[in-house]
Amino acid sequence: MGSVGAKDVPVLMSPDGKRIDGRRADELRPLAITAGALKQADGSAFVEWGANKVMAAVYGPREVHPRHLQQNNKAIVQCRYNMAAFSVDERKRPGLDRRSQEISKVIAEAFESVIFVEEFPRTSIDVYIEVLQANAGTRCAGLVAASVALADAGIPMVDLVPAVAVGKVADSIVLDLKKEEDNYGSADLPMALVPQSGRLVLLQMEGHMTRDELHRALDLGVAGCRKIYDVMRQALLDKYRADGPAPGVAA
Amino acid sequence: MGSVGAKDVPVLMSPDGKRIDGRRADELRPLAITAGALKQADGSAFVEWGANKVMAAVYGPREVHPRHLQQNNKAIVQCRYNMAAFSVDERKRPGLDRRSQEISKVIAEAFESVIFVEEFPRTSIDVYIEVLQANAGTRCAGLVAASVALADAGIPMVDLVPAVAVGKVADSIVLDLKKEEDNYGSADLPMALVPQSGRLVLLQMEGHMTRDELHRALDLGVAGCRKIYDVMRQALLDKYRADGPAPGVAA
Amino acid sequence: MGSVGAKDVPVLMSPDGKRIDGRRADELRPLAITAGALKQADGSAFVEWGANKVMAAVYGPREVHPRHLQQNNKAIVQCRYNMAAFSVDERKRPGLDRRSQEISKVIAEAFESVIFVEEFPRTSIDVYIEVLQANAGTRCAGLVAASVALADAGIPMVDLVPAVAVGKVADSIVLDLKKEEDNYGSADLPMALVPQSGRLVLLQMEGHMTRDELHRALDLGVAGCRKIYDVMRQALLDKYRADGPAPGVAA
Amino acid sequence: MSEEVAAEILTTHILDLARSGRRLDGRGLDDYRKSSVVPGFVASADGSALARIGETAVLCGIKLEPGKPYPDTPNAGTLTTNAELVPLSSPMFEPGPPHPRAIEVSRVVDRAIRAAETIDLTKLCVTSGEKCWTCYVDMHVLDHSGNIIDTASLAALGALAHTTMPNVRFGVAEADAPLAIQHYPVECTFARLGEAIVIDPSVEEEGAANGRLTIATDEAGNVVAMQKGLIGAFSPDDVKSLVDRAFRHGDRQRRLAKDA
Amino acid sequence: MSEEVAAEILTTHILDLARSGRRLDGRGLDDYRKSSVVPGFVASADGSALARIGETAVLCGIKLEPGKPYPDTPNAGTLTTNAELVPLSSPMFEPGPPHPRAIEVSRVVDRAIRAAETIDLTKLCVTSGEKCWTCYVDMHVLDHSGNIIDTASLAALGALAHTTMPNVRFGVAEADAPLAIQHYPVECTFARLGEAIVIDPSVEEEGAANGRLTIATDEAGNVVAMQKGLIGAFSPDDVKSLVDRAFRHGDRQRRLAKDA
Amino acid sequence: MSEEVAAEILTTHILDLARSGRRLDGRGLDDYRKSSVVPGFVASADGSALARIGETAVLCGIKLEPGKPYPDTPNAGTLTTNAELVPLSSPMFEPGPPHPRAIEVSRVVDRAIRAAETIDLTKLCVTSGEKCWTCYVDMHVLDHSGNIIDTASLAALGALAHTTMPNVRFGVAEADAPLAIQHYPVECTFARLGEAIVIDPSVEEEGAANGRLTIATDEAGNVVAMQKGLIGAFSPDDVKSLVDRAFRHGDRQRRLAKDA
Repeated sequence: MGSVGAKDVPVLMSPDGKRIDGRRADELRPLAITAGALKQADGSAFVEWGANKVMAAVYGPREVHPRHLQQNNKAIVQCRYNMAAFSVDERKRPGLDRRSQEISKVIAEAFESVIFVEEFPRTSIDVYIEVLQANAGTRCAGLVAASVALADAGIPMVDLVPAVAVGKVADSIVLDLKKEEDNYGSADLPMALVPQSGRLVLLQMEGHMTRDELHRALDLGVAGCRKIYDVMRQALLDKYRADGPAPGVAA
Repeated sequence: MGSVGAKDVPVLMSPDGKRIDGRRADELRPLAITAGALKQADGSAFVEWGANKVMAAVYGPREVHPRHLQQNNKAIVQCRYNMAAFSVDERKRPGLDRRSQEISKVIAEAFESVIFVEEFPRTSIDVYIEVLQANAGTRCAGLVAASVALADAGIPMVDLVPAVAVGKVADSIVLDLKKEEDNYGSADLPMALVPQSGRLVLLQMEGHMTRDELHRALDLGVAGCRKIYDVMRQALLDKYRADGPAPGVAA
Repeated sequence: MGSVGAKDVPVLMSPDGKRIDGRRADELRPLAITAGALKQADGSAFVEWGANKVMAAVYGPREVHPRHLQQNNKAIVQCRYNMAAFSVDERKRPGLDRRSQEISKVIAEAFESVIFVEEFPRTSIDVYIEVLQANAGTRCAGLVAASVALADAGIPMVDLVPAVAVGKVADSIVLDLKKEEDNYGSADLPMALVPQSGRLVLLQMEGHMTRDELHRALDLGVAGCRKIYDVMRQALLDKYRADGPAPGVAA
Repeated sequence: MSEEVAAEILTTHILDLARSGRRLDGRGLDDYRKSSVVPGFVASADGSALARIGETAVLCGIKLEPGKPYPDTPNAGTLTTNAELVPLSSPMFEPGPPHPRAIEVSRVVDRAIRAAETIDLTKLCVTSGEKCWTCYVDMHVLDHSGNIIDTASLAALGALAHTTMPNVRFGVAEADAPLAIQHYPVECTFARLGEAIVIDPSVEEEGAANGRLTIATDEAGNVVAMQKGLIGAFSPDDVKSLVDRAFRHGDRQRRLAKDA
Repeated sequence: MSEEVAAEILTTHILDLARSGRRLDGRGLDDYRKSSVVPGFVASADGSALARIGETAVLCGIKLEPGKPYPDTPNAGTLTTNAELVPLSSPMFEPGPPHPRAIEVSRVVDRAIRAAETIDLTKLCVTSGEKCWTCYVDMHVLDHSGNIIDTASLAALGALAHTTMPNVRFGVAEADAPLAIQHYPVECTFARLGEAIVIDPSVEEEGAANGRLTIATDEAGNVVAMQKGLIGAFSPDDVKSLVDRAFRHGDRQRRLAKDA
Repeated sequence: MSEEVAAEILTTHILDLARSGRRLDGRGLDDYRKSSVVPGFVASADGSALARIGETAVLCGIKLEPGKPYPDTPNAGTLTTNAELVPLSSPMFEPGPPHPRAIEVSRVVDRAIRAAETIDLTKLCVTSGEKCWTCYVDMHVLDHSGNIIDTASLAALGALAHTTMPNVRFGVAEADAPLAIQHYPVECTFARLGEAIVIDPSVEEEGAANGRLTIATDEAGNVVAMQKGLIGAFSPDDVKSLVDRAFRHGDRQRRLAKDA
């Protein structure tokens, strides 16, 4: 998206419909999820998705800080999406910039849409997402990691929440953008699905899409989310089945 | 005041005693006040005064935030005087600078001197002033707007509080400085009067004035305040009489 | 310590074992302590130590701010070590930098190790240290001042806490570094002693010391602390004996 | 009656009304409130507009100042968008550092302006890699009676469409010139009330809503930005039908900013 | 007895005393406390002074550093005034970002210094539009027993009057030189206690006051700055008579800073 | 059972165990937990390592960027060390500005790196007084199960030892080159539990401790940094014997970072 006045734009789509990394338009990058990756957190997950590495942890339900945010009839969901200083090409100053604050807000709203918050009045469910290595799609990777972490923490929810970005690259609608596609493509549409209801709890978009392109993008994204859902379920199954190797950062 | 080492100083006073915009020494700039200019606020007013445009709103008496400021025997008056980024020549970074914080403090103290705060223990009366377009005298314009907004909100007060700045320009004592007079003049003396008691609840001064000049400046300011007082009363009358056009920003 | 890539390094040790200011290796700089130097504080002390000037004040036991830090079974000790903007060669921006925050933390921990905090549950004992003129060893000077201020405030403690830095300069282990020795020396080891128990409640070190050098440094520092202890006791005696000249900044 | 109980009763009432196709202020589900744009409201800005949608009012001021291009876009000027949800405008807003809500408003408006290529940023480059214009879009919310995003976006578009580049003041050219607008993006916001979805929600409806969706369209038939907000969800079919509604309402709102 | 009740009783007592022309510390209504200025208190500063009024103590340090003139005053150096009301100095002050009270002190002192043209800022210009001295006036409150403004102002004046420009250190000239002082502004603060108005209020009197007025005068017979503070009011006639009192006390205080 | 009571019972139990030379997790008083270093964990950094001590995990990333030398060290590059104790890693950590605890971790690691002359900062100078490399050492705590300082320090050393200078990206030289490491400082932390002193405390032991001491040693037999922390005290004899223990454990930990 940031290509106005830029210097060199790479070829994003080959004549035979292959993308810059050889994928087809509807193909996901490799996705690996480890549930229960941390010891201290109540629930956690580590996601490697393409060249993204994202850790998520969940604490709660627990006391609300700061106190005045407490609600008498339900739990609140607080989210902090943060990027490590070294996760991007140019070192990022520590702390939440405006982009991170916006993403934290929409992710918190997405989860509050599926968690049974009424069961835990006067508490907070805190979702922490740390992006350790970034390569486009980190908000979706963070949401996927956090969703598995919530399940790992035993937080009752309507369903797991898979997420993926769809984009427009050289006039094609493609699934799961990587960095070059995101930088030089002409649209980016991240979404998060509740498979059980078929509804979207996160939806953003920036770029140019006609009515028809948008329809196709939504359909492609929903299909992508259903594939991701299977990986998420399997990660939790693996964890429950084996209670296997001691929890810890996958190395 | 900021003229040390400056480049070009304009002629501020013509030989026949006319000021840079043609006014006499004791003449006010045009002043228009709309009471009840906003829908959400408990009370509000919009002031156009010369080339100043200032909006004020009042909320309260209401719960005190932050809580530890609450007083058991009276309401507290909190004021936030803020300048919009685009209200001045060079864009101002959003947020309160030191000048705005000082002005907020003296305006809050001015109002707490006339509001019957004992009637509303453990509450806050919040006064918000937004300077949208600035041309010298914004603290007085803000005070006038806020005073009408307080009355519009039905807050019991000793009296309305008119305010105006007196200055010294080319050795003359003049009423109601405009920007060039403020920048290149040699004294600025803003004041706010309680007409009922004849006492000043705001008084600041910077520049050079002899004892005698100061006496004349005080008298000129008090007379100016009394004229402004009439415009303020009329604005409230207009509002009460007609409950007329739906409240909203005067456009 | 900050000498990597520096321009001119002074001679720190003469052939006959004299230091840059003529002191022997185990000699302290002149130290003068005034207990009760301030009127408003519950306890206070002013320390002139070499070219350091440091003021300390103690308030409490009193209510805890912010409230959520309160502990039900003991007092908390809060410390704020701050340097005045003009206390160093290049003007320091007001406010606590990271170094000041670290020093505040280790000093608070040092005092909480000797104060009978269990006697004052749900309160705070607040220790403020203002460095007015700095010339190496300010954390030790601040600790000494604050310790006398705590005694002046009548806070029950195991003992007074003398403190001093030992360093390594031109391969010698020396007591009580001054600025040039600190800047161009090869090790700095500040410590604070509880004379009654013979234990250290503050200990930091940076530089290069062999096992043997470190042993000598610890012994030299403990001996130095015992000398400083005598000056501290005398300052309090002087205060109690005379209740003499009205409290106030030594001028 | 406690505040929470009052709010809950109002929510129930609004949802009941929506179920039968009605709204608290008498509008139909697809009725947009009366809107207006007053350009040139602030003389101290290089461009400005006061936009109103119903009783919601946002003042936007544009400032152009010399700056330096970003290293990765040496031939483009820069754009900085900021929204101030000042406590004057609503009992819900508190003084302090920018709330995530304010950040969201500014970022959503910023995305629409940027994605629609509203202004040609390369025209704001003065000397490649050295000097460019920085265009500040400052939105000041004055009265928050619901749907800030659309109102702020309308104010921003109205202000940009009436901006003069201060070439003379900064010695960039011999005469000032209007800032050229390439495209006119318009945001259109919807709120879900139960199974009904209303356009241009009032502040009371936002409080009762289970989901908000903003769709920005341009005059050429593109969707240029979207943002789902609040707790709640939309099906892909919901989104598709709302896109059609956003296109239908876009032209009217666009004209307000353009022809003001 | 609660803190509030104790404070109320003290206020009543102070007002009763004032009604009969007396004060808590035995002074008459127009008695200024004993004041002193110790210049050169801090060797690390380019100029410094410790001022005391009664038991109130403020230490001011001056630092001169190379800087850049403001674009609109290319031939003048710059002046930055800051007051730190550190929690060491009073149980009323808390750690944290500058409180409006601290900002007020620094701005009131700054206004007097600037308006009186205490130093000739054009003399702090090194190269027009390029290089100048920035003069930092940092006031550190050590003991707040009332009337910080006058004490801080006295410390600042004393420090400025004993400042050496560090020309050599920064390679500006071959020798250091004293900073030249043109005028000597002195702040004089009054507090209203009922209908009585006392000079140089103690901290207890400030707590009981209904209105505070500070008047800064120079040695040539000008009022150069004023600031009304606290909740309360003064009539124009009050102000006129306080101006006369401020002039009467100014010379003595001025001499403390000048001749220290 | 309240949290405080539970904590007190745990503390009593830990101290009881320590008295008889035992620990909660079965270790002996001088047993260090199993440690590991995975270099190159993050491809976006110029160097990185994930260090684990028991279940404590810290990820460190190194970034090298062009900067300007400090005026007083014109021939040296600069080093900036930062530790983020993100709330993901422990229920004890809260969002917000850096806590003194995080500042202490970064400063203690920084001191060891600097004092040991781990890297030769003069090699990071590109043009004297003009241009140098800034080396950012960012430590991100992922799982806090005790002894963050040692783990963070191990991650930092492992990352520095596997760092490539991005000469090509910034046009400094024709080829990238490994960052040269001169010395390998290792931190070793102890906790006092009553009169026993254990190495490498777990998070539960840190909660029960009366005093913590960190000693950093290099491979040449020097102590390069120390830090006493927490409430508690150590005798000089304690310190001397802990220095010996730190040397004994240093080489093993050093090899982890070096040979990873």
